[in-house]
Amino acid sequence: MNPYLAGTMLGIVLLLAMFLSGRGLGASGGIKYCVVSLVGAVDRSHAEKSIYYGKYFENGKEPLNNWLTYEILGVVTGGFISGALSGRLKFRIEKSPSISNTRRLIFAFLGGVCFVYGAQLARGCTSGAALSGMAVLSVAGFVTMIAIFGSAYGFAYFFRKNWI
Amino acid sequence: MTVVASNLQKRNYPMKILKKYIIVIAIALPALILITIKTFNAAGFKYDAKRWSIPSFNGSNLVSISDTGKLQGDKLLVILDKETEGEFMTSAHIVMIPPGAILEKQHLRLMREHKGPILLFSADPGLSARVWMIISQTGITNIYIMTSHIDNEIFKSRFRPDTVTGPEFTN
Amino acid sequence: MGPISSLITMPGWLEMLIALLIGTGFGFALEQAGFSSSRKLVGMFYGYDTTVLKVFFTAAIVALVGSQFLSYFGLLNLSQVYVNEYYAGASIIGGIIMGAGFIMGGYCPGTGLSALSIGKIDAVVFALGGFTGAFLFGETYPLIQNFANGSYKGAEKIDEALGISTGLFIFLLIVAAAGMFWIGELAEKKFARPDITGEI
Amino acid sequence: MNPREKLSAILISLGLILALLPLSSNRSFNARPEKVLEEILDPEITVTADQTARLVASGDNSFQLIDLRSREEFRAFNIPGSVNIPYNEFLDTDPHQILKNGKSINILYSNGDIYSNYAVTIARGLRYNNTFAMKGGLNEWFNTVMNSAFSGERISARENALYEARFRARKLFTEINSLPDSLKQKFIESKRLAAKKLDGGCE
Repeated sequence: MNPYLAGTMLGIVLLLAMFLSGRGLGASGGIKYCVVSLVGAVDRSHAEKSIYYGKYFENGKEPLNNWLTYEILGVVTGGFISGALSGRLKFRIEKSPSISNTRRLIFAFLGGVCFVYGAQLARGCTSGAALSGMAVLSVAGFVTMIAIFGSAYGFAYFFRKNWI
Repeated sequence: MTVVASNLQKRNYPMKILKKYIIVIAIALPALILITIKTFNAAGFKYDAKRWSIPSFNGSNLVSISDTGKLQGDKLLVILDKETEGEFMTSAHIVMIPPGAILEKQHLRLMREHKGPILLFSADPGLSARVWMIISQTGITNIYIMTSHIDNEIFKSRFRPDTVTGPEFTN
Repeated sequence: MGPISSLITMPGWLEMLIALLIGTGFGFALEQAGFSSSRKLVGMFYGYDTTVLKVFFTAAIVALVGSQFLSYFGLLNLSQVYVNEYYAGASIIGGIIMGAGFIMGGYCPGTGLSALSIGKIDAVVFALGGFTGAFLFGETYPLIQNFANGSYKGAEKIDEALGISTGLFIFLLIVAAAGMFWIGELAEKKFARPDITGEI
Repeated sequence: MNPREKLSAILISLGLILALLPLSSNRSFNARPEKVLEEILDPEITVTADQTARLVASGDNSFQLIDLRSREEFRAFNIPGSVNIPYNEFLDTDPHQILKNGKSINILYSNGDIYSNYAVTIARGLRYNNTFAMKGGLNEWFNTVMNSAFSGERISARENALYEARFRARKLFTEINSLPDSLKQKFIESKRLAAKKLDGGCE
């Protein structure tokens, strides 16, 4: 699909989220709620004692029962539908031909760790903080957006072998 | 033959431009029209309720009858209830508008086109306040409430705490 | 009017159904934009593909312009729409860490999820990394708590912070975005890598 | 035109329209003007001090009293059960949070008639139709409820009910407002509207 058309579609989805639920989109938040409930399931007393996890279990709250977790469930569904319609469903590892699969997967893992860690710190990732934040003109949105893209450009040189 | 063809092309030129920009026009023009209607609709409420109610925050829109002379400009006195008619002998231009008719086109036009302060008067200060707010929200400015109860919002009694009431009496 | 959630108290299941449907639209749009390909995403940083820039700014501006129009017509009450809170230090450092994660992993959380849905194994690993990252954050939170909650500026809006009118700021943002789209397309021609971008 | 030029042209033209508008996130009246006018001219837009006293005395909590005076005035005394929102902040903190509280009616009062009637018009313009103004404000409340005394010789059943409601409302008013400041503060705080935090972002 033409990127401008896809962008318009994404913008309309974001507008719908604002109109229906009074909030923006998010992705890292959903991941966090999954982790929180996982920690709660494994070691409930640790979760309740922790100053970080504790607030998600206050008053018998159920962290999985959250707008964001249902939303990321939808993201996976929507991606699957789109991939099926465009004939892109296929198990594969996407990488530059000059690097090994292991190297690609190690970097993907590290990237995931960094991205979600940073997103927790900045209270949102590219969708939750930067995209949704810009759509409501929040300073946080613009600052996070500039920091993400600026830093990615800065690091791009060191990881060029992974991609091109 | 060739002359006719080039003429035809020339005549179609505006259509071509239109076709080229049709999507832009199809989106921007309706938006522009809607905005224009919304902005210039005389009887409708204007955007941003706060902006139009600012004069009411500090009482700068209240004048007592004796102070009306201090207002600069040609005054228009709008009397809202009948029974007070003829009570004033001011130099102002006086009109009687029953409150139910205040949003009628000719009355809104009269107030909108009047240069100088508009004074609302009613024997009931609450009614004046409500009518002031509704007129202000249609975007008419320089409108005042003329009242003989300028001290209306001042507390006139005294509250005497009950000295025998202590924590032990309540729970 | 609007947001609908502030008008009526929705039953929980309806709210979650809306979340699911919005998420579906989100995932669909991301995948259609080609964001399920990490090499396409990072192309942004090597100049051979600027889809990220185009989609990202188009989406933000469409939602921004749409919400402002709805608000002008009294259909959406913007004071009931969440505005992200600004913690200056955490936003900047968090953003820098995210940028590093982006160039290493090739995805961001949203695009990673849409990529794993079409069977990208690297995206599955990226998501596993994401779970680990969230867990690490939870465990290290006591150490960085002060920093994470420091320099709190509240739900600040950028037009107010800059002291210019909302409409003017939006206009300038749009002009800047149009300029970036143009530059982006020039860069795509200059750094073209048809072997990568042609894949999807 | 290629897609980029099309999109840029659409967005720039919409941006130009927006640049000319005085945008703010404040709310605008969204009810029809004729309807608001009809409502504010209906005598039932106001409730009397006696009606309010009866509600207060009944201990019923299906209504919400909203005090539009300044914070200092509110601290000095207020009708039991009220929450304070100074009139000039009424539109700052979105009235939505104050008026949409699940109560069947909201009663606005100030010292007199002016502020409460501005605010009730704003509420009706924003379509909060369960909002009313207390006629005469606290001045009237003091005249009828606090300072009234029965001066006739025989009392009818109706008058008896009226005076009983007044008496009970007065007793409650005096008791609560006579508490030491520290206790009153606690009482007020427990009554304060907890500003609902908006849910959103990736938190």
